[in-house]
Amino acid sequence: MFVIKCPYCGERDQTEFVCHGEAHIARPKVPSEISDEEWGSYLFFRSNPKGIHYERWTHDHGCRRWFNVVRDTVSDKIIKTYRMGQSKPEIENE
Amino acid sequence: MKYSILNLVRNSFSYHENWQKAWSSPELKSEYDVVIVGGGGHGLGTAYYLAKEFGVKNIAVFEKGWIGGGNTGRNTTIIRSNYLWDESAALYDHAVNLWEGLSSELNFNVMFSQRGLFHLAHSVHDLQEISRRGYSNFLNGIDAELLNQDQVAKKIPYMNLNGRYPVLGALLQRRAGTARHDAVAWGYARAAENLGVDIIQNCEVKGINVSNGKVTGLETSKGSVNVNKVGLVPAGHSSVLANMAGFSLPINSVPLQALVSEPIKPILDCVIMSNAVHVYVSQSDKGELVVGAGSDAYNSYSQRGSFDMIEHMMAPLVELFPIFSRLKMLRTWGGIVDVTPDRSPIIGKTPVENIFINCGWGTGGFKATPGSAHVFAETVFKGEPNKIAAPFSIERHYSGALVDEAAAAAVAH
Amino acid sequence: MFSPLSSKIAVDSKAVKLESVSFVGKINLRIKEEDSESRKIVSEFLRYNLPNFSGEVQGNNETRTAWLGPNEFLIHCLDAEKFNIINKIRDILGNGFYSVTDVSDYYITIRLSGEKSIEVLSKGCPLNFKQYLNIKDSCAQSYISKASVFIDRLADDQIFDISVRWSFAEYLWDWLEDASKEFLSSH
Amino acid sequence: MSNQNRTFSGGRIDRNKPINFMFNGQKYQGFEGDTLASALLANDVHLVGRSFKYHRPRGILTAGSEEPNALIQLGIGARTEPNIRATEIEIYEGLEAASQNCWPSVNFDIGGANNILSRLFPAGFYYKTFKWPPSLWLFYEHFIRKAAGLGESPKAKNPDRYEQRFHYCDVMVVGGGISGLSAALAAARAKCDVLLVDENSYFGGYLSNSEASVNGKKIDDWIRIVCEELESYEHVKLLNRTSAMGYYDYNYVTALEKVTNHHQELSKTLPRERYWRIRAKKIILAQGAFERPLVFADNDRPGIMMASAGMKYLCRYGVLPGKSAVLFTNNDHAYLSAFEFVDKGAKVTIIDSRNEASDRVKNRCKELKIKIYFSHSVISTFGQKKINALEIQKTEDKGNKLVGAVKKIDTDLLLMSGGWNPAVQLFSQSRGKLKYNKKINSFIPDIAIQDQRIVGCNNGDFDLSYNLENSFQSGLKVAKELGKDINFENSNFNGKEHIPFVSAQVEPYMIGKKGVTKGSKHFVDFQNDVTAADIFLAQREGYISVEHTKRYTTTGMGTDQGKTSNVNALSLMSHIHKKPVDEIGHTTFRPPFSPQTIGAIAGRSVDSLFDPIRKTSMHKWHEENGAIFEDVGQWKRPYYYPKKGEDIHKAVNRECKSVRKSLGILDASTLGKIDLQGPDTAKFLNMIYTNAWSKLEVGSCRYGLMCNEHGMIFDDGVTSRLGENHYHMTTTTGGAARVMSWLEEFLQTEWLDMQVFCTSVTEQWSVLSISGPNARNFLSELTDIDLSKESFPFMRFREGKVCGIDARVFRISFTGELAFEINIPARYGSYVWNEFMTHGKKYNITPYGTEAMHVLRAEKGFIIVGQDTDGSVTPFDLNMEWIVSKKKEDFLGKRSFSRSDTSRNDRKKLVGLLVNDKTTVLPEGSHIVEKSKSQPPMKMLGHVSSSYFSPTNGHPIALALLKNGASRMGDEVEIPLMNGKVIKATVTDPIFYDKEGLRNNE
Ligand SMILES: Cc1cc2nc3c(=O)[nH]c(=O)nc-3n(C[C@H](O)[C@H](O)[C@H](O)COP(=O)(O)OP(=O)(O)OC[C@H]3O[C@@H](n4cnc5c(N)ncnc54)[C@H](O)[C@@H]3O)c2cc1C
Ligand SMILES: NC(=O)c1ccc[n+]([C@@H]2O[C@H](COP(=O)([O-])OP(=O)(O)OC[C@H]3O[C@@H](n4cnc5c(N)ncnc54)[C@H](O)[C@@H]3O)[C@@H](O)[C@H]2O)c1
Ligand SMILES: Cc1cc2nc3c(=O)[nH]c(=O)nc-3n(C[C@H](O)[C@H](O)[C@H](O)COP(=O)(O)O)c2cc1C
Ligand SMILES: [Zn+2]
Repeated sequence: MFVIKCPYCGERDQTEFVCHGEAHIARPKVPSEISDEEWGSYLFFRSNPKGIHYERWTHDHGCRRWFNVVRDTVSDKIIKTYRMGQSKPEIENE
Repeated sequence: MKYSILNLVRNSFSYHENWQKAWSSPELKSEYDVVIVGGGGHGLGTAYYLAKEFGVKNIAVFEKGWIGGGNTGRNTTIIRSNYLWDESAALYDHAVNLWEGLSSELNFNVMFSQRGLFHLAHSVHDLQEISRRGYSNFLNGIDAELLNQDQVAKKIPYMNLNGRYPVLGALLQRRAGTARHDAVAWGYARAAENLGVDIIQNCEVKGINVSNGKVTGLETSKGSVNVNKVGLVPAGHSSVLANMAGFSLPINSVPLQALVSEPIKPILDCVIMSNAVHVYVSQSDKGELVVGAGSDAYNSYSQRGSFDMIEHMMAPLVELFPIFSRLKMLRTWGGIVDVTPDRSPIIGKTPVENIFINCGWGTGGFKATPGSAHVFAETVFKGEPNKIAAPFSIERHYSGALVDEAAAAAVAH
Repeated sequence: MFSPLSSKIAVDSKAVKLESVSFVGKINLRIKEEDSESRKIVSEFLRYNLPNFSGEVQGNNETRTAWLGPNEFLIHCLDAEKFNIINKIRDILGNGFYSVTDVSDYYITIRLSGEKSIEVLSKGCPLNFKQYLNIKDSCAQSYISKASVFIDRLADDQIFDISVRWSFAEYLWDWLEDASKEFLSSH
Repeated sequence: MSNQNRTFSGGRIDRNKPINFMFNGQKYQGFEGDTLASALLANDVHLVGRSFKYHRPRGILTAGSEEPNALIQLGIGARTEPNIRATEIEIYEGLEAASQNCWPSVNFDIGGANNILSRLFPAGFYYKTFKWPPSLWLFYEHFIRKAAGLGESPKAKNPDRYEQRFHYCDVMVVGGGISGLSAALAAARAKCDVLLVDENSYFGGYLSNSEASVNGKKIDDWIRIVCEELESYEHVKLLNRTSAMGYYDYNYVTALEKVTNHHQELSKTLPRERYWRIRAKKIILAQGAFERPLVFADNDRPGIMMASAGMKYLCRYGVLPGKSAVLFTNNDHAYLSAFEFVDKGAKVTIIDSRNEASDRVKNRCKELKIKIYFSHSVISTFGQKKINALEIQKTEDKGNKLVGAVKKIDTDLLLMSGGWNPAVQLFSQSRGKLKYNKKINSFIPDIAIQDQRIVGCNNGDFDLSYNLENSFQSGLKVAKELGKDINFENSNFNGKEHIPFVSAQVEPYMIGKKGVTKGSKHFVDFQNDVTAADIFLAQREGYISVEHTKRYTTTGMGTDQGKTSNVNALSLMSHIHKKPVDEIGHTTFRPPFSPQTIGAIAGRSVDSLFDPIRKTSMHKWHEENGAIFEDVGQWKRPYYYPKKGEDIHKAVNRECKSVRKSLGILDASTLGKIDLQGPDTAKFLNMIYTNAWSKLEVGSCRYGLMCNEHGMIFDDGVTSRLGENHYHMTTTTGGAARVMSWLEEFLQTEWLDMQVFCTSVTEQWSVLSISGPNARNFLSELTDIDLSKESFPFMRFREGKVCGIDARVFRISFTGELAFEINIPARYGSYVWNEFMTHGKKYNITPYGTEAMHVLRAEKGFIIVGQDTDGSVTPFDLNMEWIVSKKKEDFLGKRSFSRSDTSRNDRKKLVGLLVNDKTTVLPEGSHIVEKSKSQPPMKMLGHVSSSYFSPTNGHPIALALLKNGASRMGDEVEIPLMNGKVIKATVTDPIFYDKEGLRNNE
């Protein structure tokens, strides 16, 4: 059970949050112009890495904000949290 | 040596000193016709059927740890085939049919115990759901009985029918039940080895060599091998292996946990599943209650989840069975399950020629083990998906032809 | 007027006090984080600065405003004043981007106080009370058992106003009352 | 004779407070301070249970939480509890306990036959047999199951309470032995917030009640003084009877405190146990070590116990469990037990597997006239229900060969010691890595992953002075890391222990008379009856990985989780494979540390607090007026309101008819409501809903469908434009939270520039939906809003007073009748409802529930999301292309409609079904075939999603999703039922009433 640092509220228990899967998957700008494969990739295909993972969480029982988390999926250690709209930090696998 | 009561008695005279290895640990060869990556039930079973039904000779199963140590060794062992959609029903019922003869077929008792499974309905909506599924099972030739509250009460003593969410009825599949999970891996391994399959443990696949869009070899922790065909059956690690071959999957790997209570004398002789109260439970032959928890929403490869998932199981268990409150939780554990968007597996071809994949069984693939292995063996052998497997292609994620068991609200255990 | 706690009997002891707070005006106000102009206008109207960070509560004799999120506030006022304030805010902010919504009935408020109030809360609320809600005029959102809550600490003495959605109020009351049990009996 | 094994003095029991208890139906007496085990031993009861598989007589092996044998059924009736360790339970007046896993009694157990047949039951025997015929497995299994299990589950509801709490601290210390105390003391003096837990009722751990001393002070005095100092700090919390159970990420530890278990009278208000969820900045593990048994032939008889346990019974409880004892050891430290026993008047013989011991112990033995047999091994033991003799023989070749004469020794107690295993369970749970330490022949902590330190025996250190000092220093270091001032005196603790533990010789097993694999039983795991021969067999059969050996033999899988057995099993494997133990590895330690009460984890979330019951403000009225409720998520909604003598059908028919004829009223408060404000709201709605929203005028309402990005319907509802930039959205009851989060997701993550704010207002408003030809007449009498058709047409919204209360009124209809949805601030909801019921009498106002609502809407062919859709249905599947904008370039889900499968034209479509017999109401969920066969399988075309008797039409109606539905209008299809009947029906349009929609436009 993690301690997650909400970028707005500070360190809180994981149970106040909900995880929503991979981050930085932008919705295609003009969906009608892309192929079924590209659309399918956007909808369903995920990087699911063993190691550094960028993901989205919400502080449901708190400020209700969405934000990003960088976490190692092997150690489960949270490396960084940052607000929506901020650019993706480059973090190397250990 | 054949396993039988006679041989057991015979061997007892020699203090069981003459039993042979159930499977051995051969050296890695430099070349195989088919390599199955992943020594879980599905992988070992695939190798077994490839050898037995298709006569493939030079097969190896590569397992990065010990066989059966993945989800095969850590699941709540629920077996059923009462799925909603025709495609799933066909696949899982194929498996149940094979389960029924599996101990004999493998000459290894996998203790498939058809003690019946009850899906509880707690609301009008639940009743509609079990009725829809029950009717679909009925017409697919899968046994299904819709029970009302009184019938449930008679069949399951000690269950609290009038809690916060009263039990209004249940869908019963009598042919459903449980099996001894470890025995499935061991039984397939022993039977496969008897047919000449090399079972290579502590052999992690670390790279996949592809040339001209076609697989040529594998890099493993024990060295390199040349291969003709590869079947990937790595459960929680399916994305990792797909990445090695240069493609990606519609999969997230998440923790799923379970627990056992201390052993007690028989008190619950069927399997109970409840979506609304969020619990599933059965009692093992050894006497523990085997209880399943929910999966975490975050990706992880650590074979452990958040403890609140376990906590969230305990109040529902006590709600449904107030008599279990004083019992003790003995051990909790986790597995990594690879979850697809529609909670149905992926079986079939991949973008790389001669690499085939069987994954995405998520929280519910143990029950499919023999069926999955059987249809996948044919798929690998023929290079084309078997008829039952065909709807479970990767392509469905582009076409939209999902087999959406998740949407239909039947939890997938 | 009816509240889900209408029939509840207050708990009154030195260890734990539990009472239901009658309806007050509650207004949800949303203004973008970077919209300092609108924030200024509203601050001038309220006659104090809008709270700026998590846990902050500002107020005066007329209103009390708590931070709910980087662009979200909860204004408490006299029940009779709520529409005046809502209309006034609409007036001063005009057609811009903000939202102001009456949530006076959406939340029911339970007042918990007494020497053991933090212990009662700690039974079901994951907040670290050494770090959060540790001084008067601070607030936090979290959950208590199975209800999401907004907690406002009114005094250095342990007095907490816990706001919860109407339909969870009865559950939360029953839960708190049950949690208090061990502190009420004499032994 | 009672308490015949009690010494004259000594121990931490209160001899003035006798306590009566029952064991196996017999009355016994113990003293306050006793555990059940010590009290039984005091009364010379050694046989307490039967083993799991062979039903062998078993006694008491240890004196703590690691006990594998002495598991008993505690209490009776609803308070009975299986598998309780007699070594842990403190006795109280009236305690009743019984042996388990035996029938008819522990003394004469029929199951004991298994022992005689045991040759047939080696590890994994069941995999090799019972396979034929397959149909008989359930039969065999029945008997296997009966024989397995240990104690019995209670058969009644648990009457006790369990509490829980969260706790934060700077430093948590697990284990209150001298190491834990010392560490806690340092941290406490440095003003850290400290929590110290120990599973025992007392602090001091292993050394309490021993002859050790610190700085010249008796150890017990030192412990007392330290505890007093710790207790004097407000920032320190000491919890005894509290086991740390799980160690999770980010220093999260769960612990279970026994609050009233040890009392005779259970409190009504105090919980029985309290479950702690602890988050500590720093954790110090000071759990100590468990003594390791020796593996020799028949080492499981009652009367065979760990040397340290024997000593504990003697020193703490004043119980001399045997008068003529033998100590079997491989280390010096265990000699201490022998000295203590002799001191208390027992006769002791020592069998030492080594060829030497230190002069210190040898000299003392000489003084006490204790005979030592060096290089000897116990090769067999005797005694059915308690050990009465044993045989020893000299060994050679590192214990692998027996030489010389066999000597038989009469004895009534065999103490054994194979060395010590640090309690690495929690460390390992916290992802810490272990390494094998050759000095102590056990695993010790190596690399820590979390913010923690390990001190004392837990770390494999056994020197008292070192542990005192090092633990104190660890406490200081931790305090320093937390930024505390540690500028105070060092402890300068100087401890003295009689005979320190240095190291033990390793013998994976002691060779027995018949060797180790041939028939005699060298138990490795006492609880699961795993013998050394089983471990050999597993290796022979290829179950070579530790994990395979564990699962094949079940070693370490009992309720003690291998606390006494694991290391022995591993060194046996190391011996067999001739590989260092490090290379063998170890199995995974998993929570909990000790079995943990399920009820305590459930806490108070049981019974009425299991899950919130969400009620609307009118709930009381419904209750008082006989409503039957339906659970919709957490909400309770009136399902129907039966009048005297009515069943559901009669009531629903009446309710429906009243709506169609005059006036009905529905409590629709549970609908989700979201307030949307901001300049871009229309633009946002255009993306969220499938239809177009740009042209919706202020004061108007519109129905919308929401699809997910897969193009599948996931919610619907009416959204109204309240003002220029202000909208009011409604959602389904079950979908409210999901929709809110869906809206926020896109606003917060995708369209950050879009100027819209969403606020949930579900409970702000009570919603009274009135419906029927008299709705306008009725409402006009209670409102100042002009309700005339012209000024308040269908699909419009108005504000005004209703019954004097500010209200929002929406003219929308789900029944197909003239209808108004009146939104009232929740506090006035029940008031207005009551007013309506009073004023509505002349229109025969009829409250109707969700079932009537469903019938009424089905007559109109309106869908219910979640009933007529299931997450795999598009708007086109419901023939609702009219609601899918063709002009909008993009909206959520649009792109998916053109995928090959989603755009197929033979998809299932919503149709109506009319049964040909005009009477059968099809079961909802039943499936449709073209032509039925005598037997399944049959090819299905779709299913019945909604089905009712329609009171308006006077016959049943149904909605169905049917393959190729649109082209099957008028076709006959069949619905085979489970009872063998086949119902024929005709495919129709799904609208059964007022097709033109005139009535709601009235
Ligand atoms: C807690 C829990 C409860 C469950 N309950 C149920 C249930 O009740 N009923 C049910 O039907 N299903 C259940 N499941 C799901 C079920 O366990 C799985 O779907 C099923 O066991 C998958 O079998 P498998 O053989 O494909 O995978 P596994 O048994 O996981 O085998 C995959 C193997 O691949 C190996 N591998 C991975 N990467 C590599 C590599 N690079 N090189 C070599 N080898 C590799 C792994 O080590 C592993 O042994 C549950 C799962 C869990 C975790
Ligand atoms: N010579 C020996 O063989 C030997 C063996 C053991 C101890 N000792 C002596 O004891 C001294 C100190 O011992 P120590 O303090 O390191 O260990 P200890 O065994 O005295 O204390 C550890 C305490 O932790 C408790 N504990 C263990 N797991 C727990 C859990 N999960 N939750 C709550 N409590 C738990 C135990 O019940 C015990 O009371 C040593 O320095 C040594 O002198 C010697
Ligand atoms: C159906 C089932 C029953 C189990 N029963 C027990 C048991 O009785 N005792 C035990 O210690 N573990 C039991 N386990 C758990 C295993 O010990 C182990 O935790 C699990 O296989 C996962 O492996 P790991 O914990 O080594 O990672 C059981 C597991 C399963 C799947
Ligand atoms: Zn936050």
